[in-house]
Amino acid sequence: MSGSEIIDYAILIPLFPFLAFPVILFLGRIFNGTPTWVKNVKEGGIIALTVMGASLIMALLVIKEHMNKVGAADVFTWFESSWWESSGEITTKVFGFGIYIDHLTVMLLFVAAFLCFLINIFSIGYMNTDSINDNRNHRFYAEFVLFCSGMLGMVLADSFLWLFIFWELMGLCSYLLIGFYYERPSAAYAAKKAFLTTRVGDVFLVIGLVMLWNMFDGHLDYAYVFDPENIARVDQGELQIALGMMFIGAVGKSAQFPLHVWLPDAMEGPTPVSALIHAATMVNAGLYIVARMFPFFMEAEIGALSTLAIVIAIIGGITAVMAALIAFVQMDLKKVLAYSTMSQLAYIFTGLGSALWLANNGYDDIAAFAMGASLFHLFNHAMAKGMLFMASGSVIHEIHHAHHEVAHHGHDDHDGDHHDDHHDDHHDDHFDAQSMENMGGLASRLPITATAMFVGSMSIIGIPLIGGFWSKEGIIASAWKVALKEPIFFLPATLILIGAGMTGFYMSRMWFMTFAGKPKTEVAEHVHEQTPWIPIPLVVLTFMTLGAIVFAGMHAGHWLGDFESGHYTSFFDGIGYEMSHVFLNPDLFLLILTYVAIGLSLVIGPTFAMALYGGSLDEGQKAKPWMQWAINLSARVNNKSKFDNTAWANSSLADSLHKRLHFDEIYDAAIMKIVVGFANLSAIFDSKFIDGFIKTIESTSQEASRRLRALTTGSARDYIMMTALGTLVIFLLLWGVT
Amino acid sequence: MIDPAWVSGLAAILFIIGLWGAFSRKNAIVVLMCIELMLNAVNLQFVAAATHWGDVTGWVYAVFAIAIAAAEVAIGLAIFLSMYGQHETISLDEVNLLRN
Amino acid sequence: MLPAACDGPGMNCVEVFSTDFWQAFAPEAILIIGLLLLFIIPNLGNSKFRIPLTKTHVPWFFGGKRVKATGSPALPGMLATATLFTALGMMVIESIDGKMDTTTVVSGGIIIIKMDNFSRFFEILFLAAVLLASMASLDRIPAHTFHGKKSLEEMYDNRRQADFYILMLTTAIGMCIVALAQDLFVLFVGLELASLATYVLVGFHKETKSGAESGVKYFIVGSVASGVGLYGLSLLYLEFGTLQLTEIAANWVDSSILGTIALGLVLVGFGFKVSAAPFHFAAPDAYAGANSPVAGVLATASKAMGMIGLIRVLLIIALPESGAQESAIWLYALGTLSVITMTWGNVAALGSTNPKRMLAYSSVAHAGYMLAALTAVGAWKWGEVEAPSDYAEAIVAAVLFHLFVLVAFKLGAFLVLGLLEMEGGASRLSALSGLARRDPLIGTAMFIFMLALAGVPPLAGFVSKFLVVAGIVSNSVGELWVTTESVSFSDIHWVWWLALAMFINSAISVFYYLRIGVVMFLDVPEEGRRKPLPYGASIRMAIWICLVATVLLGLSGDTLIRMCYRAAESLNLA
Amino acid sequence: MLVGGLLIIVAGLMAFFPSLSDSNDSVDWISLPLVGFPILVSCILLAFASQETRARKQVIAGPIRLFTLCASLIPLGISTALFFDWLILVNWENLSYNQYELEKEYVWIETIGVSWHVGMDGLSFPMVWLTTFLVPITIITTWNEKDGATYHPLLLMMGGALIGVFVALDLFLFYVFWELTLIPMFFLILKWGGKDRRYAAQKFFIYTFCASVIMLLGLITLYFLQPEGSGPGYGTVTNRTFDMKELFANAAFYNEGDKVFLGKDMQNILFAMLMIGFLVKLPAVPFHTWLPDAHVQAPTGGSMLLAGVMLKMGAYGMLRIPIAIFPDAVIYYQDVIMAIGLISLVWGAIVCLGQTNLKKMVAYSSVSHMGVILLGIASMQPIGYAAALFMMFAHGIISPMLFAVCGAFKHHYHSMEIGAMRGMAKWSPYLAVYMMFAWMASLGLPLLAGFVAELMVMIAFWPEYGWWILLPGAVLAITAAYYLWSMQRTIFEGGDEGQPPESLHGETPPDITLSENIGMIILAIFTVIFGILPFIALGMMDDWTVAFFEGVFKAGGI
Repeated sequence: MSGSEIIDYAILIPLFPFLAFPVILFLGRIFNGTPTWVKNVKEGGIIALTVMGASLIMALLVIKEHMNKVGAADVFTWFESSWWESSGEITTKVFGFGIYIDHLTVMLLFVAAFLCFLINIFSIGYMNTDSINDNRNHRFYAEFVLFCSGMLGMVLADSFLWLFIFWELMGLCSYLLIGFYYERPSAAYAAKKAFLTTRVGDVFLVIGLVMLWNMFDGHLDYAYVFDPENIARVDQGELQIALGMMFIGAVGKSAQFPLHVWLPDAMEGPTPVSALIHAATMVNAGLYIVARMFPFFMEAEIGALSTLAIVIAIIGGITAVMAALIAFVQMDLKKVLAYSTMSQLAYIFTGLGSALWLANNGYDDIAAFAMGASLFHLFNHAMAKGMLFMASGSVIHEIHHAHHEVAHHGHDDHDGDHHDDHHDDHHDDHFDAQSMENMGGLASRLPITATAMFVGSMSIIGIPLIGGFWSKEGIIASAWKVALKEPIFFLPATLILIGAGMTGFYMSRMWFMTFAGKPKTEVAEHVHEQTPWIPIPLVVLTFMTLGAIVFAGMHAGHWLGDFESGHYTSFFDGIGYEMSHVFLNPDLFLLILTYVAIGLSLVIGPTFAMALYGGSLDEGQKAKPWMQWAINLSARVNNKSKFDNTAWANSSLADSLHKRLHFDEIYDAAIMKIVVGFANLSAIFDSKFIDGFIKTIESTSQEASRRLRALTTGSARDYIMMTALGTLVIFLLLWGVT
Repeated sequence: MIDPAWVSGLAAILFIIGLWGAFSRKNAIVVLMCIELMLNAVNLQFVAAATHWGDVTGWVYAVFAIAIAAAEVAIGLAIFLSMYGQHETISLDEVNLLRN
Repeated sequence: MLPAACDGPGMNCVEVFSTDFWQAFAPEAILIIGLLLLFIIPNLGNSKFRIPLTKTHVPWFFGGKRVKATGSPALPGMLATATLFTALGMMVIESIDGKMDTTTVVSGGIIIIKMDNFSRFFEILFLAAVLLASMASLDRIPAHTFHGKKSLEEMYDNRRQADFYILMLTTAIGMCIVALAQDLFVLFVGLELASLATYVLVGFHKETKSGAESGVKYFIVGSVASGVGLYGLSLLYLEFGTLQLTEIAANWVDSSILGTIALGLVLVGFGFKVSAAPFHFAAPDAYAGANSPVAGVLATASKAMGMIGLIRVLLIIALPESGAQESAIWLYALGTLSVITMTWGNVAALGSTNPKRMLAYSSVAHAGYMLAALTAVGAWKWGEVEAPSDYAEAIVAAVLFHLFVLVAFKLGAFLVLGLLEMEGGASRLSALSGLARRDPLIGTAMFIFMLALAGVPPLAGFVSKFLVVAGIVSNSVGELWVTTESVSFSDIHWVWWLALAMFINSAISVFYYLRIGVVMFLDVPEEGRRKPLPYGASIRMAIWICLVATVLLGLSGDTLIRMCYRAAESLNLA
Repeated sequence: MLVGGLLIIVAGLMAFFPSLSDSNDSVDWISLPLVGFPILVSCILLAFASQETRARKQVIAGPIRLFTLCASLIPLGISTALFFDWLILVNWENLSYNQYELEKEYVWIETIGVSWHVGMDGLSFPMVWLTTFLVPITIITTWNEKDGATYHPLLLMMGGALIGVFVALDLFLFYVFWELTLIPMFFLILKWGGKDRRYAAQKFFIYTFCASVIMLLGLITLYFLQPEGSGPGYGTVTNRTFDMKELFANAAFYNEGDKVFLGKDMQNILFAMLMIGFLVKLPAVPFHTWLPDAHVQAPTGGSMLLAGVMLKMGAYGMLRIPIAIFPDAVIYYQDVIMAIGLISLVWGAIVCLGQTNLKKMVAYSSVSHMGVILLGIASMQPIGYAAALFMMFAHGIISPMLFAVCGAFKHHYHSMEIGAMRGMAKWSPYLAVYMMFAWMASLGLPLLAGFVAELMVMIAFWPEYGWWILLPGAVLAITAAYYLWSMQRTIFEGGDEGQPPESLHGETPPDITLSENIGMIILAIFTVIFGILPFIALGMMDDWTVAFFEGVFKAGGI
């Protein structure tokens, strides 16, 4: 390649934020608290925004160039090391870093760069207006850009090794940002839990990498390992185990069963963090690595890797339903979204599992379709979930502010005397700005936020024509297609179908509890939107979500599924095909399936939610017209139905759902009781026995010394006697020889 | 003339008596006498050997040995005196401040 | 007829008291002259001799009111030191370049003494040790001029100045005779001369209980041991009809059981001198009661003297002929003795809280190391080596090196204790506490001595231990690489395990040596020892000499090693 | 007076080296500049300081420590310049086996074949640079240590002795420096240590000394089992040599097919004897118990050098001597080495999890990390050996930082208990950041120096031992667990007000001092540099391992 191609500069995309990290950190350390730093630079937010903007522009340039072209570029050689081959030769192995761009990269690069930029805008609005963050926002922005660097780097990396390296970098940032409010014990705990849980997965990922490295003669770069000849050469069974190991890493990172426990707790971090890391980007890393395995499944022996594909799909299916179930009972706005994230990622895993199974069994065309659907869902979900989290952040932010206002005014009005700060703080502690029980009826008070949340929820639920619908239908269809070929796939396929309905329920529940009905607290009545930084990204993303239909029309699904040769079509060419394919599929089975899914998600789930949580707004309050109909509908459904869920709410299932199906308890118990207990015993053993042995030598020799010296009695007669005895001994020894 | 072997035998007996006495008696003077006994055994031995070999050096050795023994007695008695001056005993068992 | 030893270049035989004899004997003669002067000079006075039966008084100059110049109480020490220094200087100049002639002194066909590299080496060692001790004693037993108040103690000290140095010189002369002797009886006479002097020196503190007691014990046990040794000699004489080393050695192969018994008895006599277990019992008591410089001489020079005896008896006499297949008969006896000795010494020293006793036990341990080295020579026919004497020489050289550097650091350690004794006692560990704080240089010096004793590089103690182990290993390995296709561990002679025992022991020993360091550097000085140390220029000088030697011989011991090899070669072991 | 005495000694030394002749004409950049200079300077400073009174010592402490710092920068400058070829063209890469750069040989003890033979190759140069780098860092970090007049010169002396170990190409010289390192460390622990310093200092000294005498016996036995020879370096009396270069050159002779000079059992026994000394120094479980005691009691500077360089002496020694001479024995003991390595790794990590003392935890983490080196060796792959080398190097940068953090913690909070306080980030943000950074580096976060070695070891481990890899894998997780757990209980939590430890008695806890800050930030920067650009050091190491494998294992017919 000639030197001036844009891809040669692609390294700048992760490099800009990487270099901004120390800059923000040190500038923040130096200028902390100065007016310019706070007002104009937004405690580093503007620097971060500039950098992310530059990265975004750079990324867009790269994307434009590589829309239909696979590209690769070497950046630098990390290090070289040598290997003693069984043939006796010593060969050099290169651990290099480079850029690799195909459709998968392009899509994720866009998602990452775009969302990083938007969420950065959001952060400035969210973080800089809250007094709790004063004088430490530079830390937030520094860690934020470092994370962005990790994410962009992971997407661009040309080898599994560097994928892993950036993956860990993201893990670190996730840890730091979850623990941003380090003084809260819950945040500290959540940060540790997140890091450790993903670390468990990472251990297996490393083992998988090591196995791959060994199988592929010291190569982990995509160009080599995806070479069909090389794939055909290696032991297929071992390959499956290696990929399985890597999949465990993905399970940890993407919070799938059974390593899912960290994600809900991770909501302790600031909301922009939840939006970016724990919804839109980092958790997608697990999906990304599984999607990257696609060529292995294509090129491996037929059926050699199907077990792994089935495992992936089943894990996805289980998680989808489990997370949705737990989401039913969550009262915390962000936690609902967190479980929703888990559930949606699980969908994508199931989709990927189907795609991989198909690819491995020779159904290349449908495989590409399933792959495309899964990745498209990844895209849609990232956009929608990022938006949802930001919207929830907006809600929380405004509730928080309103609470402050109410608290102060309230005291002034009613009591007339001034309460000390301590009392205020005390008051603060008991008010949970994230609980949906404190909300209600916000649709009119936060119109932009409510709209964004409305669109986002619809996208996640899969309301026809909006956002996630296009991809979700594809995933369900693919899973069922596989199920027809491989009976065991009925399990994940059924699970995700049920999950579709459950998604309809919990997402609607969330929206209605928050925005419909009467305000549940005094605070909720005082909410209003303040800063311009927050709505901008919401509006942008709302249009992105709605625009999914455009992407679908441009055959995004097909383009994504075929890394090598997929092409875009124009919107108007494709939309008709897509519409007819979805709604009027000639295959009867798929047609029925589509309508069942639509029915579950569009009708059954939301209806239950409306029946339980719907309601009209306060008198005189009016939401925007595109939401008002839904509120009115919900009020009507709510009034009509006399659905009583107290029995269900008191059931033991609900109880264990509240306790997140006891996973956390069991894990905690296992770690604290068994591992830490064993560690404590080991520490005692180490000091008492291993070191004790050394100490015993010492004390024994001291005792021996005491006894030996007791022989020196002090009497010269004894000395002479010992001399005489010694003489005898010498005689005996001399005698013995002669 | 007495067979030198008998003299040697006597010397051996004297030596053993001396050695035995050296560690079985408490009185420092007696122990010194026992040591003298051992040295006398040496003298006898030299004399006997000189007779056996017909060599004059043995006699010379004996004379030297007697001189050594005399010096030893002189020094020994002096040391015992100083011990008596400090400890007011000449029993070896009671002089055991230095031990272990 | 002159013995065969007189042939060859650089070898000459002289009759006793001939001119050539005096030329070769000059250093020793100086010692004797010094000794005589020590008798005479302090006693010069104005006394007159009355010729019997007359009233004529002839000036006699001996006794009476002492002449002020010669009667100075400080004079004997100076004189002795000067004598020793002169003799030492002559010997060093004579032998340092390695081109010394071997002079054999014969009388009536009997070789009496021999001045060669070996004997000169030991004489240098003895004189160096005694010289350092004398120097240290200049301050140690302070001489007082009679101005101002006179305490009884001061008077007492002054009266004893001459006695002390006379005994010191006597010891030196006795030791020199041991080094020179070519006849076992001469050797024993020298040994007795030195021993008798040291008995008195140990009991020199007769005004203290412990001084008197240590003298008694050392005397009694020493006398018994030398009695046993002498009896052994007489048996040897009975067996061989001569006590000439060369002749006994030549006839050793044909000896009967009597020879073996005699060997055992002689071993006991020398075993006491080197303080090998179980003949070492009197040593800790003696060191504890004696004053420190004397104890230092006992632990270094006296031990070296015993080692000469062992080398003469075991290596010259009782070693099988070159070419014979069996190993020496004393191999197992000495091996056992060495392991017991080193272990006993080290284990006993572990818990000892009296620094002098601790050093005494450490000295026992060092004796064990050297016995182990000698043991390895006994295995010298092992593996059919071409030139077994090379191997034996390596070991002897190592032992000599060890003995020599012991003078530097063991005597140095005793001298530091001597410095402490000047302010009252050094028989508790706490006497050393805070030494490094009170006087950093002396504390550091003591610590370096301790490290050297423990065998920590790069100090002399390490090199010596290294050489000893290297000697043992070289003997156990022999020339296996020539004789064996592939060396297996079982091919190695068992004396290799002695090296291991030695190293394990020296590892144990680190414990108590370090404890001294810890006490000096960490603990608070005890009551009554808060003031600076007494000055004592000459004892400090002696300590410095020891320190410099300890470091220098460790950093660059090549010259000394060469001297040791030359000394060992002159033994003519083959 | 003592200065005079030292001059006498130096002069005496000059006189005693009879043939202080150069083997070639070039300047000797090792003997005096890197080894002799620090030791001599520190001796003179110590001698000077020890003559002063207590009050005067306080006064001169400042100038002395400044002087010490300047003195320690000189070796750093030289070693850095040597790396960049500023002083002399040095061929660090592409050295063949048993070929050294800047090699110098002077006769020392001619009779037994001991020479002052120094030189460096890809194995030793990184360690030398590391030592020269760490000494000034340590001095800066512990700038305010009490009794600076003697403390800092001791650190300098320590550095000189450590460099001596790494540059020695003569077994005798190697052993001399090996033991010499004990003495300054003994004093550092004894005089500046914690409550149980008496016990810890003695244990440290005796434990390692015991092991090294066994090693010495092995060396001596090896010495006499080599073929006789003559020429420079060979003893005039013994006809054998302590020169490593000669020994390595002859080592092939032991393994030639037709004539196996040393029997296999003999090789194995000698190998084991040498390894014992090195394993104790490393330290490997179950010989590790001196380390926690020494570390917990040692002052910060002592711990930094102890963990940073001294432990690596063990690994360095293994690679330099027994493995190079007895390749067959490495194969014979391969599984044993692997087992010891795995046990060290796992046991160290598990015991860490059970610790409540911060410094003890870090000390055990060193045990754990040193296990990685053994795994690298047992893997019998160049990449494993390179991993061991890089682990030595990376841990040499990271662990001083760990101990600097512990030291600063102890210094400002007067406590070492992990659970004694909460919310350190509140008062001591710098310390908290450094702690987090160091902990993260130590648990093997990618892009920090520690990760590279761990990755390489895992790669080398898998083909040889397969699913045992789960154990090192588990350790990765356990390591993360104990580090994160300890962070959660110290720098996090505590509410808005924080929760200072009781040991402060209500005072406001301070942040770290400027000197600690400077020291730690330099360490942090280098941790990042070598994490992102490991090839700087690994290039040399890789070339060395290739040469080593060609020269030892392949030449040995394995």
